Amino acid sequence: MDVVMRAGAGAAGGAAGIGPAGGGGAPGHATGRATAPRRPRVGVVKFASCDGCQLTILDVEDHLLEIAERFEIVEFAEATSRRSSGPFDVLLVEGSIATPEQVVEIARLRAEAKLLVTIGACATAGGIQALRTAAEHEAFRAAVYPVPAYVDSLATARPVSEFVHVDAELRGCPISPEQLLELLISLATGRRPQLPDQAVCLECKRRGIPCVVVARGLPCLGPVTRTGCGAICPAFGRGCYGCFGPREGANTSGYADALVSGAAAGDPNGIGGPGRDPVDVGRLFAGFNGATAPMRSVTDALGGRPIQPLRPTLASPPETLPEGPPRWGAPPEPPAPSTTEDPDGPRR
Amino acid sequence: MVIASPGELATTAPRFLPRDRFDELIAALGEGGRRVVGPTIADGAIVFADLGSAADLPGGWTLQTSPGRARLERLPEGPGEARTFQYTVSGEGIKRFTFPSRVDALSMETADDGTVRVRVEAPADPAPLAIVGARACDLAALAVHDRVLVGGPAVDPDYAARRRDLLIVAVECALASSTCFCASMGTGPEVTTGADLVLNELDDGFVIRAATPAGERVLTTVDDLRPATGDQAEAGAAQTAAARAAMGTAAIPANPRDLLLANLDHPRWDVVAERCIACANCTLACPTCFCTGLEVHSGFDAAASSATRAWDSCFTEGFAQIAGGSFRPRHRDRYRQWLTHKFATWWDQFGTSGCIGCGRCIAWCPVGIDVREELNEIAAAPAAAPPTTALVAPALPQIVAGLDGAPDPLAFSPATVVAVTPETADTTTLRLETADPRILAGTPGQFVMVGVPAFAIPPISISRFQPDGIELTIRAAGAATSFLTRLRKGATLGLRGPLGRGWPVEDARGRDVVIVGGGIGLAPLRPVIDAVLRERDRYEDVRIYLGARTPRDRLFVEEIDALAARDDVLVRVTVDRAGPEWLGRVGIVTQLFKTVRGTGADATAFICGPERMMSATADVLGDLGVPREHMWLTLERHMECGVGLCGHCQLGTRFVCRDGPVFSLAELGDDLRREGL
Amino acid sequence: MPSAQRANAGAAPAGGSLPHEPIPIVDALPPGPRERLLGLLAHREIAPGDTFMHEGDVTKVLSIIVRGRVALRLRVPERGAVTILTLDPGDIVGWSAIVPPYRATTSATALEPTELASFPAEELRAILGSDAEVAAAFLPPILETVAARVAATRDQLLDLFRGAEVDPW
Amino acid sequence: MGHGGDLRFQVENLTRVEGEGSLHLRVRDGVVEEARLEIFEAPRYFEALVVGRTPDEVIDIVARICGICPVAYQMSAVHAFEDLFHVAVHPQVRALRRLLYCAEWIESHALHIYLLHAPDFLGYPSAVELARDHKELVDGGLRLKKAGNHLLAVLGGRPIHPVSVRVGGFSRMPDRAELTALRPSLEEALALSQATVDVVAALRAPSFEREPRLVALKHRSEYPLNDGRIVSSDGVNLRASDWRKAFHEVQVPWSNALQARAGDGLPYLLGPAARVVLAGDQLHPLAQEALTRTGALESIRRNPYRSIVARAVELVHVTAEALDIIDAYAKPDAPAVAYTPRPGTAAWATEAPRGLLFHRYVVGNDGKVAAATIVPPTSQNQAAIEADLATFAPAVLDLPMGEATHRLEQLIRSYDPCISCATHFLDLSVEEAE
Repeated sequence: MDVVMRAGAGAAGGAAGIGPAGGGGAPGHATGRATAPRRPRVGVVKFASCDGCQLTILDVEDHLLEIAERFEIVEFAEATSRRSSGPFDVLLVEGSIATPEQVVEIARLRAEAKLLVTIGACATAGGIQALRTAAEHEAFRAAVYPVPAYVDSLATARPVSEFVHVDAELRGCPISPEQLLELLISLATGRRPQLPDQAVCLECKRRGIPCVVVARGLPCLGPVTRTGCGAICPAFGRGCYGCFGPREGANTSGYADALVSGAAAGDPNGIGGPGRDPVDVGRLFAGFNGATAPMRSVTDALGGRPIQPLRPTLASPPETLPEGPPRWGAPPEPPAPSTTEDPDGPRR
Repeated sequence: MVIASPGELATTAPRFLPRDRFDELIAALGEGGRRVVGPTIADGAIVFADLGSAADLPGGWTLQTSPGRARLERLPEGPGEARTFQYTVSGEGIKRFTFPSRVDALSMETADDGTVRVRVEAPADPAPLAIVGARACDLAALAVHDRVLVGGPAVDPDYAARRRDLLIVAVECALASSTCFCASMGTGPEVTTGADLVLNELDDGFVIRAATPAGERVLTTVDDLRPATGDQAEAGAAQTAAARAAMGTAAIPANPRDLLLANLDHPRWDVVAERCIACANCTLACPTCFCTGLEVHSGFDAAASSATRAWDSCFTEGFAQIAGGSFRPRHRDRYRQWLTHKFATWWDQFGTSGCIGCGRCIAWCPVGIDVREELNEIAAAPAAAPPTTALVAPALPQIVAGLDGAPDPLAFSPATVVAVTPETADTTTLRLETADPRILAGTPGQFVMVGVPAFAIPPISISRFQPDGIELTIRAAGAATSFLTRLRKGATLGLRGPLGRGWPVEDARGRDVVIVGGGIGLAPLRPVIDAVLRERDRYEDVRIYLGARTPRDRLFVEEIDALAARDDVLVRVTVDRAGPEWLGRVGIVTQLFKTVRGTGADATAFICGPERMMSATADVLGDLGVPREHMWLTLERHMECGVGLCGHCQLGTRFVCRDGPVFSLAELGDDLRREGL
Repeated sequence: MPSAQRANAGAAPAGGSLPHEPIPIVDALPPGPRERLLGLLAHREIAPGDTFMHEGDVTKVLSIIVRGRVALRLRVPERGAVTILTLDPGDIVGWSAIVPPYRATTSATALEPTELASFPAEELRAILGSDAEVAAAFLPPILETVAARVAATRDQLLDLFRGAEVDPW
Repeated sequence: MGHGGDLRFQVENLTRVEGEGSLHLRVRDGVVEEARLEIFEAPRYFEALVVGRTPDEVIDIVARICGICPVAYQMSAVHAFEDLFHVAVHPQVRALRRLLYCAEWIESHALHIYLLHAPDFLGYPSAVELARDHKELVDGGLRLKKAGNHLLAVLGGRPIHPVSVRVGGFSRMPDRAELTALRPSLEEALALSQATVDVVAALRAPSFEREPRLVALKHRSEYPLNDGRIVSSDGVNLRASDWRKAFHEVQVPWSNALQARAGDGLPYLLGPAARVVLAGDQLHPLAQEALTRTGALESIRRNPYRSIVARAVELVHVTAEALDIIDAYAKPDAPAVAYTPRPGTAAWATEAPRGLLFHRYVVGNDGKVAAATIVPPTSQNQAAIEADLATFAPAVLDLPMGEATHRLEQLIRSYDPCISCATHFLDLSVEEAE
C-alpha cells in the first residue's frame, strides 16, 4: 500500500496516540470498544509550493466543519489567525524544501510532530521546481531576476523525506480531496487509509475509458503513474502527465522505449513506425514528479529536462526608485476608459 | 437467456432483416421495458452502451486493430460501406453489464444495541437486459464467467442476479483482425451457443435466425419478416468461413497448459518482463478476467461502513500482498501468473481455458505484447519436456440455475466476544460465541473471515473449537488485526466460514505425529493438538516442536507446559534469543530435530509458521525420511473472499483459500520456491 | 521414529548417559587419524551453571559435547548476557581454538550436568599443521558444523516470527 | 505603542493570505519611513521552467504557480499563444473559457470573502470559529465555493489545476446535459451571492480613504475576464499585449516578488475594486442592480476595506453569467481546432480574481518557449499595498500592538494578496534597517 512506514518509526506509537485506535477502539463502535481520547492537534504548514494542496483541505466543503470538530486545527496560516509552533499530533506538510531556512524549519517541525504527512508532489517528490539542478541553478536565477545577487536558495528544491522522516504521504499535484478525507478518517478511526499504489490504468479501465495510447496514439503516463486522480486526463481526452508520481515498480524505461519507437509511438507509427523524438518523450517524464528516480532515469537517458534558459527581456526599471515607501501620486484624472470600438482592438 | 438453458441451437428458419428495419428489432428487444445495449462509437473506439436507435450503432465504421493499436476508420467506399458490424471485437467486451467494474458488496454497521451486522449486497432484480452485437468470443467469455462465478462451489450473487434474464443478439464475424484467434481456441467465429438470436450481416441487411425460444418470440414480434433466401444464408456463412480461414487454427501451440506448467522458469519470462509495464490493461480488457478487490468506505463515525467490490488485477503488487510483503514483486512474476492462469491453471481450476481468443489483450496492450508470440516463443525452445501427468479436470458442480437452496458461503453470521486472553505483547485470543452451525462444525486448520465496521476483513485461523463457539488467536500485524486485538468482552463482530481445507488429521492415524509451529503459526495447529490428544491412542509418537522469538513471545504457555508434563507427548521449545534466566533451548526450530535419530518414514508432520521456517523444517524432516505427501503445511496468502471468487490467493493451480490453506509438500511441488516470501 | 525417544519426553534427548557415549565427529574418522586424535582427547564433567569458556579469552580447548546441554552467550551492552544458541550432544564448542586469533567469540555455560570430550588447543593445532591426513579428515566436519551454525544464526537474525511492522493506522 | 524615536514594527507571519509574507514598518517620530510587504515565499523559477516546453506543456506548468487561481494562468497563457498563432477558436470554446474563468472566480471570491476576510470584520480568528456562532453564514459560503469547484471539475476534471485547456480549444468539451445539471447549484449560488452583497455591504469598514490609481482590463461588450484592453483611472488605454508600454517590473531587495510600477515609478491598484470602478458598466444587470443597492461604488474606489463589497458584486456577476453561458451552450463537433506554432512573441493579459495577469512568451522556431515573463496581480499590487500601509499605519500606531497588528493585517488581506503567485521566485534577503 501507499503509506510510507519505516521500521521502528516513532510514528507507530505516535499514530497510535492519534487515532482513537491507540486508545483502543474507534468512536461510534459500541459495546466493548474504548472511546476516543482528546481531539488530535493538527497543523498545516507550507514550504515551496502553490498552496493548492492545503487549499484542498478547504475544498472538502461538505466535511470541512466536521473535520474542524474531529481535529483541533492549531496551525493553518492560510485559514486561521490562530498560530501554534507545536506540538502536533498530525502535521500536514505542503511544499518542497528550497531554502536553508526551510531546512532548519522542517527539522524543528519534525521534532514537534508525532505523525508527519507530506501532502502533494512538491512535498513528496520536490515538485516541478525540483527539476532544476545545481548546474542549472545560476542560469535559472539569472533568467528570472534582473539582480540575481539577492538570491539565496538551495541548489535545488527537494522532497521533505530527504531531510526528515516522513510517516505517510499523499501524492498528487494537487492531492485528491477524496484521499485527503480517507487519510483523516483513517486517523480518526484507526483504520488503514486505502491509497492504492497501482497504475492509473486500473481506474481508467474501471471507468470504461478506451486507452488513449491505443485508440488515439496519445502519449500517456498512466501506465507508470500512481492512481488517485480518478483518471481525469484520459477521461478528458488527453494523456496522463504524472501528477501522482510513479506507481509501484514503474517500468519507465520499458515504456519510454515503446513511446519512442514501439507500439505506443503514436500515429501514424504503430509498431515499426518512425516513432517519436526521444526528447519529446523525455519531456513527458520531466513533469511535477520528474525528480523521482523512475521518471528521472528516463530524462537522464533521453533528455527533456529544463534547458539553460535565455535571459528574458524585461523592461529596464527607472534609474532609481523613489525614496521611502511607495506613495500614491497626485489624484488622477477622472476615469477616461475608451468605451468606443477601437480599430486595433483585440482580435475576434 | 436463463443461465441453465441449453446451449444447443434450436432450428428455425432464418429471416432477412433489411438494414433500414433494424430499429424494429431494437424496439422488439426493448419490449417490456428491457434495456437494450449495443456497440456505439465513443472516445475514439467502439464500446457497448445503451442504444436509442440503430443510428447509435457504428454504421460505416470499423476498428482496425494490431498489437498495441486500435483505430476507428471509415469503411472503404463500395457496396459494404454502410455495414454496421464490419469490425471484429469492441474495445471492451460485454463484461461490464454482467460483471460491473464496481458493485456494492457489503454493508457493515453497529446497531444501537452494539450488535455488529454484516450484510452481503446484491442488486434487487436489475432491469432485464438485451445485448446486440455480441460476437462468438464474447459468448464464449460469458460461458467462462458462468462457470467461474455461478458454477460453484461458491456463487457470486451479484453476477447471478444480473445474468439471470439476459437476451443476446449475436453477430457472426464477417472478417478477422490480425489480433483475432478465436478459431484456434475453438470459440468462433461461428456462433454455436449462448445466443438467442444470431445475425449475419450482408451489404443490404441481416440474415437473422433464432437460437432459443426467447429469440424466436422476439422475431415474431417484428412484423412480416421474409425468410432469408438460400443465397443470403450462404453469403452470410461464406464470409464467416472466410474469417475463419483468415485466422487459421494454429495461432498458439497445442496444449498450452502442459507447455506452460513445464516452463514456469523459462527465460522468456524475463524477456517479456522488460517490455511489460504491468499496466493491467490486458486483464481489464479481458472478458474472462474476474479478479476483484474490496474497497472499504466509512465516515468519521466508524459505526457504519460499506464495501464496494472493484475490478482488480494480478499485475499490481498489492494483489498478492500480505503483511509480510508481496508474493509477486516483479513484473516477471505477474506476467507469468496472468498468462499461466489464462492458458494453463484455469483448466485445473474450472475445467476450461481462461482464454477465448478475442485478442483484446493484444490490441489494448500499450506496448503491444502479443500472447500468441509469447506462447510460441516458449514452445519454440521449451526448457523442459511437458509433464506426463495428464490434466485432471476438477470435479465441480455443473452450472446452477439459481441461488436458492445451499447455504451461502458469503453470508456473515454474528458472534460475540465472551472472553479476551492476552497471549503476548501483540497477540490476543478472543473467545467467540456463535450459533452458526456451519462454524461449530468446522475442522482443524479452517479459517473465518472477520468483519467489523470500517475495517478490512481479515482471514483468521480458528485456534480452538468450543461447544458454543470458537477461539481466534490474533496477532496485531495491521490495522484490522490491531483493532481486533483491542476488542473487549461483549463486543460483537461478523463471521464468515468456516473456510478452506484444514489439516487432514486422519492422515496421521496409526502414525507418528510431528507438529512444528513457529510464532503465531501455533494458533492454527492448536486444534490439531486438541484432536490428537482427544484420541491419543489412535496415534503413535506425538512430538511437538515450537519456536518463538523470545520466551515472552511464546503462545499458550500454560497449555504447552502442561503438555510437556505428559509422558505420552514430546514437547520441545526453542527461542531465537533469550536472557540468561532462560534455561530452555535457543536456536531455530530445525535445531530441535538434530537429536532425533532413526527414520521419519512412519511420521505425518503438521507444520505452520513463516514460509522460510516451514521450508527449512520440511528440508530437515525430509532428510529424516518423512514422506513429502505426509508433510502438511498451511499457507498465508492475500484473501478477500475465501471461496475462490476474488482470485487473489492463487498459487500455481490452486486457490489457497478454497483448495488450502493446508497443502502437502507433495501437492505444492516447487510452487513455494517460485512464489514464496 | 524410534520409540526410544518416547520414554524421556521433556527431558534430555537421545537415550540417557552411557559411560562411553559415541563422539560422532571422532567416531567417523578413518582408523589412523582417529587413533592419533583420541590420544589427545580428555573427558571433562561440567556442573550446571558453570561457565567453562569466556568470550574474549584465549580458547584453550575444542570440545565435543558428549552429554548435557550448553548455552552460548554474548555480552550485549545494556542487556547483559544474551543466549544466542544452545548446544546438544554431538555439537562442537570452541572452534575458535583452531581459527586465529584463537579467542572465544562467545561464552559457554552448562545448562545441565554436561560431559565434554576436549582437545587441547595447542596440540590440536600442532597435529593439524603436521599431519595432513588428520587435517583432511578432521577439518571438513568441523567446517560443516560451523557453517550450519552460521546459517542458523542468519535465520535468527531475520527474526522470522516477527512479521511486518505494525502500521500507524 | 509609544510615539517618537525609532520604532520597528513587525507582523511576522501574515495569515489568511495565500502564501508566505510578512509586514515590516520602520517609523521615526510617527512618520512611516519604510513600509515593506516582505515576501519570503521560496523561489520556484517558473519563467525558467517553461523554457524549452511546448505551448500545451506551458499551460499545464504555469497553472502550478498558484493553486488558488490556476485557471487565470492557463487563460493568460492559452490566449497569448493563440494570439501569436492566429488560432480562431470556436465561439463555444471562447464561451466555455469564460465559464471556466467564472467558476474560478466563484471559488476564489467565496474563499476570500467567507474563509479569509469576513472573520476580520466579525472578529473571529477563522471561519471555523465564525461558523460556531454563524453556521448558516459559513455554510452558505461553503456552498457557494462548492458550486464554483463543481463547475471547475465538470469543465476541467478537478477544481485545482484543471486539465482540459489546450491551445485551440479544450481536450474535451462537456455534453450539454452535464452543464444543465449544474443549474440548480448555480441558481442557489446566484441567490447566495446576492445575499452576500448585502451582508458584506453592511460590514463596518475602518475609515480610510485615498486616491488610488486603478488599472483593469476593459472589453467593449463584456465584463473583463479573458479579454479586453488595459485601461486605467488616469487614461491608459492599451492592447492587453502591450502591457510593457505603460508598466514595468522592478526588483526590490526585500521581496521575492518583482514589483511592478507604472511608467512614472508610482504604484497602481488592480483587482475587484479597479474592475468594478473601471468596467462597472459591463457588469451583469443583476450585479449592477446589487451594486446600486449598496450605493458603495465611491467607497469601493476610495477605501480598500470595501473591496470585499466589490468582490461580492463580482460574485453575482460570475454566477449570473455562468448561468447565461450554460443556457446558450451547444457542444461543438470538435473540442479544439488544429494550429501551427509560429515563432514570435506571444503576450496577453486576463483578469485573475485578484487582478490583471500578464504573460509574455518568446516562442522559438522549434515552436517551443525560449523566454517568458509572468506578471501576477499581487506583484503589481505590492507597491500599492505598501503605499496604503505607509498612509494608514500612523492612524493605528497608538493602538495596542495586537489591535494594530490586526488592523494592518486586515488591510493587507483586503487586497486578497496571492503571495504564492507574486513570488516568482527568489529567496528573500532581508535588508537590515539600522
